[in-house]
Amino acid sequence: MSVAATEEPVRTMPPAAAQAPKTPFLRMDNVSRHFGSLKAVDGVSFEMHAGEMRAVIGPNGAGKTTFFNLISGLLPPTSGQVIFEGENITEQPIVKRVAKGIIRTFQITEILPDLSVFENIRVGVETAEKLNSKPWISRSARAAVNDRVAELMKIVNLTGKANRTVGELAHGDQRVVEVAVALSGRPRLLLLDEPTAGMGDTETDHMVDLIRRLHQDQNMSILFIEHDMDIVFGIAQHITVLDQGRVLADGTPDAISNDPKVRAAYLGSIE
Amino acid sequence: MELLLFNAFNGLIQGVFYALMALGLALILSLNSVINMAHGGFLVIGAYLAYTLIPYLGFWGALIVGPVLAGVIGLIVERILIRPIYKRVDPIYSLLLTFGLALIIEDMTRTIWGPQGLPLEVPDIINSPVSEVYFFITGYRLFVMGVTAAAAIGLYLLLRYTLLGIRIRAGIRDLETTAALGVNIYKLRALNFGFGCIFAGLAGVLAAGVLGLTPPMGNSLIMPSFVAIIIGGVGSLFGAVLGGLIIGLAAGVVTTYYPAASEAVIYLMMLIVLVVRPRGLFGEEGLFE
Amino acid sequence: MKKLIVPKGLDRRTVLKTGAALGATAVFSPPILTYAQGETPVKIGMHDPFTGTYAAEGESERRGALMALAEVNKKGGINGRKVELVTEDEGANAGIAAQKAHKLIEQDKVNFLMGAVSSATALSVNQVAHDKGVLYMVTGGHTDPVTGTQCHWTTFRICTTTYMLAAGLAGTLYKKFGGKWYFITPDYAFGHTLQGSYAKLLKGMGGTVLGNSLSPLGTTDYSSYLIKAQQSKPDVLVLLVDGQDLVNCMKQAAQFGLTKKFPIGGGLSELEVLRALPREAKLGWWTLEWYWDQPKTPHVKEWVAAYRKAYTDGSYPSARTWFGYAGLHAIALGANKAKSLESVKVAKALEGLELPPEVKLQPNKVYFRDFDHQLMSSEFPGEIIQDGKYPNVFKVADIVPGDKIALKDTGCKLDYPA
Amino acid sequence: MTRLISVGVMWIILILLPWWLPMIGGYTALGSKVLIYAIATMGLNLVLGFTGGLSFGQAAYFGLGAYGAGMTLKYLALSTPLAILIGTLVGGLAATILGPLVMRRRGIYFAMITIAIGQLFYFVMVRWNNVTGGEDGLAGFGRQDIHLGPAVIPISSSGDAFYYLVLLGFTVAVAIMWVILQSPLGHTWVAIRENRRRMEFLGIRVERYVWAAFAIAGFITAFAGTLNAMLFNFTSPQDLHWILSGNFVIMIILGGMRSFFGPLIGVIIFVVAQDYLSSVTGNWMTFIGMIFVCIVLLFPRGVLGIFNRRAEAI
Repeated sequence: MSVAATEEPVRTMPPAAAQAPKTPFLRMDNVSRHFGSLKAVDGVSFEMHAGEMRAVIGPNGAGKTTFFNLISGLLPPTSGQVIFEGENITEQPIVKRVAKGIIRTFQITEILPDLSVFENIRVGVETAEKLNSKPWISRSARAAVNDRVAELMKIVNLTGKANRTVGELAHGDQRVVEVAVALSGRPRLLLLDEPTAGMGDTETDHMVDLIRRLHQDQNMSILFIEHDMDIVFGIAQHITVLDQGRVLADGTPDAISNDPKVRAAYLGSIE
Repeated sequence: MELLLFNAFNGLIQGVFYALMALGLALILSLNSVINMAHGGFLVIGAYLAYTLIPYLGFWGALIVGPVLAGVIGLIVERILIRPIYKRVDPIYSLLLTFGLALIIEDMTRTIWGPQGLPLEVPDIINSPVSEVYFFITGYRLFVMGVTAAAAIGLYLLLRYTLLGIRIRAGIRDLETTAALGVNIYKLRALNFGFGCIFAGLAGVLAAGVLGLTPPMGNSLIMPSFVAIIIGGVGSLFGAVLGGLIIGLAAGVVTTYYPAASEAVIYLMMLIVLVVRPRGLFGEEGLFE
Repeated sequence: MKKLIVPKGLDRRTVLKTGAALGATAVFSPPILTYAQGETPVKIGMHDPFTGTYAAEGESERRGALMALAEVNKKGGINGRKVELVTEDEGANAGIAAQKAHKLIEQDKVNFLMGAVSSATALSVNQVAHDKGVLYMVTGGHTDPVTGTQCHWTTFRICTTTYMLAAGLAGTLYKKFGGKWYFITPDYAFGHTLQGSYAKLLKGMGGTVLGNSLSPLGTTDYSSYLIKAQQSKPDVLVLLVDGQDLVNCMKQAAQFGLTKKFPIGGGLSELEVLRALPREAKLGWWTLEWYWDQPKTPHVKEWVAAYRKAYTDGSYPSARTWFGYAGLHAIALGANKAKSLESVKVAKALEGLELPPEVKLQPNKVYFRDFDHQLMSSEFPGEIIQDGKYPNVFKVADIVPGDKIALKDTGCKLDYPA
Repeated sequence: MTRLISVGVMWIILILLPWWLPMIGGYTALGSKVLIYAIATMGLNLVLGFTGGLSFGQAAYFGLGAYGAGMTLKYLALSTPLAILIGTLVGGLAATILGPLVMRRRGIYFAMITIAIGQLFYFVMVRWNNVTGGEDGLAGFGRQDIHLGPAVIPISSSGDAFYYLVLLGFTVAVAIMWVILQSPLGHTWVAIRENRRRMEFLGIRVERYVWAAFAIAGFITAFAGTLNAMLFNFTSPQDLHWILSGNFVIMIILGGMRSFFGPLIGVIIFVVAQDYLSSVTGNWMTFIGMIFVCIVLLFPRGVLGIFNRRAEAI
């Protein structure tokens, strides 16, 4: 979009980039999204590497969810570019981004409430296997799908609840189902929008453990929005701080916790 | 050219009828989330009650009392049958309910007043052509336009300047918030349903002056009224009125050149409008989707 | 309204009660048990619209049939057996009518069928009756193909054809007002045939068609057609629309003041329609197919009195009432003549059969033609009396015998089984 | 297993229908009509109940199928299979071609655009007088016996034989719909109904699947239409009118739009109640209306909806 984007001083270039000279996995160049006079995201530049576990934090209204929407394609940016693995995906629809492996969950759980856990995940698996348009399915293909669903249910620890109607599950389990459905698409970049929102302690621990395992066992790139600082500083390798639509700071947990701007504008406000 | 003007004007008058029906229908659809298939039934109730009352009250009295009684019956029906289904998420069940209601009303009308058509006598003073040249502008047609305009303006003033009206508009926009602000939305929806039925009853009395009375007389008006709402856009009362006038006008103009298509044209228009503007001319995102 | 075994007095409520009780029995037990005593009655199944737009016309036909039923049973029924009438509501829906015809034949095991107000239901039941080989007496349903291109050996028709309707009035109008006519025609088969017939007759007499507006069925606003008509300055404006459409059209013509400018004539009108017309729309020249006020015709007065005694709602018998009456009588006459209930034999007996004076209720000879099964009944062209109060709403100008105006070449080839 | 048994029982009841129905005072043509409407409504329910698109113009494809079959028999060839084939193709292809207009709309706009299309077809059939018979309907054709080698199935003369043809059609249509609903395509439809946004975020082009559902429903309803035309050897524009479309929707809601056999139950209630009540009382409309009102108030999800919610979702 805007050619001037690259002329903006790139002060948010993460220190990790200097150490590892591979092509950035996800890059955003001076991306803005305005709603009328409201600048929800305002000139954000951002880079993330493959295999990274990164948290996005910021006070309410900082533009975190809009930021996610720009990556996942729910909203087109007002200006700027989104680049995934060297390809400009700014104008691409959701469908194409999903095909590339950019898969997200939502702040408000998006599940299929009248269906069972099994059925929720099965739709995800069938989509990942590109079976959706098949009006019939062979026995072996059906078995393969069911195996994959079972595997996913095992990963997220929901095997015992396979036949429960999702709408009747506890909130924490519903969110886990959503993650499992996201996983069925074999994400290369998993976007989790407040994965532990509204959860109790046990549920939170379960979810945090799940996220950590996904990162460690499958080396998945994960970008998540989170309010709970214990979780953020517990599992994130990198943290991006947004405030009023702009990137306030960006760096390792240590660097962020010692950043005076962050302390003043954000951490201070909750302490 | 002269013929076209005549037809266009006549189409507009016909559109006034659609607009009047559509207005009541749209009120109920927007605030009560009810697809009121029984709206034609309330039209019939209003018309037959007026017919019955004319010997006692005269045409003018019946013109007022008939629709008001239709509104009262609407209130009762709302309390007993419609209110229990508000908590259902899917408005499709209201379709089944009001469809059943429409059958009951038509059958009761036939049982009480008989299946034969009945004439509604219009006073001579408003029942003759205004001039020799523009013979198609009869006093009654002007009268229908005038009453409709007055009713529409009255509704506009009510919605704009009274507390009740402001609450109705707020409820159409966001019912939950309106309820959270302490408005009794049950009462609000009941009154609104009553208003909608008054408009149906009024349309019935006015239509009876042109068409005569039969028990199924409302059936032929209901679908064009829905078309008017959709062309105008769900949630916009102004849109419903405009939609009614537009399809009336379109039917009138098409009649000049190709009479056989004068009925089909309103559906064609709706198709085109929906292809170009998915939510009609003034529809808002998210309502009934 | 099933199992209308009506002993005497035709009070609708008693009929309703009996109907409900018997209907329930019929469903839960084999039908034969219902008539355990005496010989099995002869059953006539009648389909007609008792709900919807044509409910008034359907009700009139039923009343006529019930009157005939009482008379037939009083005189010993059919071949010495009691006659029952089973009526079914089809709401003028052709699909439902066909379904109900099946029901009457398969479930109620009726011997004969009768009924129809709308042409579409007449055509659909015409098909069913032929498939099942059951004699079918069409009461209303004027469209030509019923006794024309789609005629069957099973089908007879009481009401006149669209062509006869036109021919009945055309001469009178031409002589009185002149030969420049403008037409408003309902846009469906009935209207097209009727208008075609009129145009042919008019040209034959030396007149001209100034224009013809086709109006869709169920049109509520006729103003555009009336404007066109007014611009052509005709000698006569001919309205061929029917039923509620006609009421709408006439009221609007009157409101526009057209009725003061030139005479308005039409095709078919019905007493049910005339009753609903407001004063200003009560005028013009029309054809009825029967009228209650025939002072010189024997039996009519007595029959009207009998009707008024049976139905105390203030109504008078209409052409529809006569259709139902003549239809049921015709079936009984045919079956008694054939001394059989077999449809083929009854059909053969009906061919050429003349209705006796107490049934035909009109001066001219009334009989079924043998080659197309069309009843040759009269047309009653005349003028609406503007200030007449119901039932004095029509002045019959002429009673035109049917066989003088009916087409000989109808395209009918009767298809009796070999 | 329970399901298998109940379906088996249902099928045996249907096979034996020509024997038991007359005994309780019914008639075979009513059975044929119920099954034909059941095919149509179950087809429509693929869109309405399973994909969540409020199709309110389905009678158009029913009627196109009927006219296609009737006109084939009348003008083209005296062959029942050909009539069924052509009618099904005409209605199904019409739905397929018009699907893209419909698939982008949702909710009441989806309903109204399908009505608009349906009414346009209706007016075509009314106006195209000399071929379709206009308002009077299409008559003058008859279903033909089916020749299978030396064997002849006498459907032209026997109502029972025709009933078995309809039952065969019903079985095939039900089997096809069942297989589709068990397939990934069916799963995708249900998922779209449940949460359209979620499916978009799984990378599904939702509109295409709505289109597919609309097209398949079109073929199935058109197939039902061809059988309907041959049931009474007659069809009329009333078979395309929005009122019939509305009745189809009503039947589905009555029986339960979330259950596979719900529409069948709805058709039985609607058609049989109307057939029976209109014979025993002149005020049948009031009774039917009260049945509808009571079902809405007492069965929040249609008659079959009272069974557990898991069964509803298949």
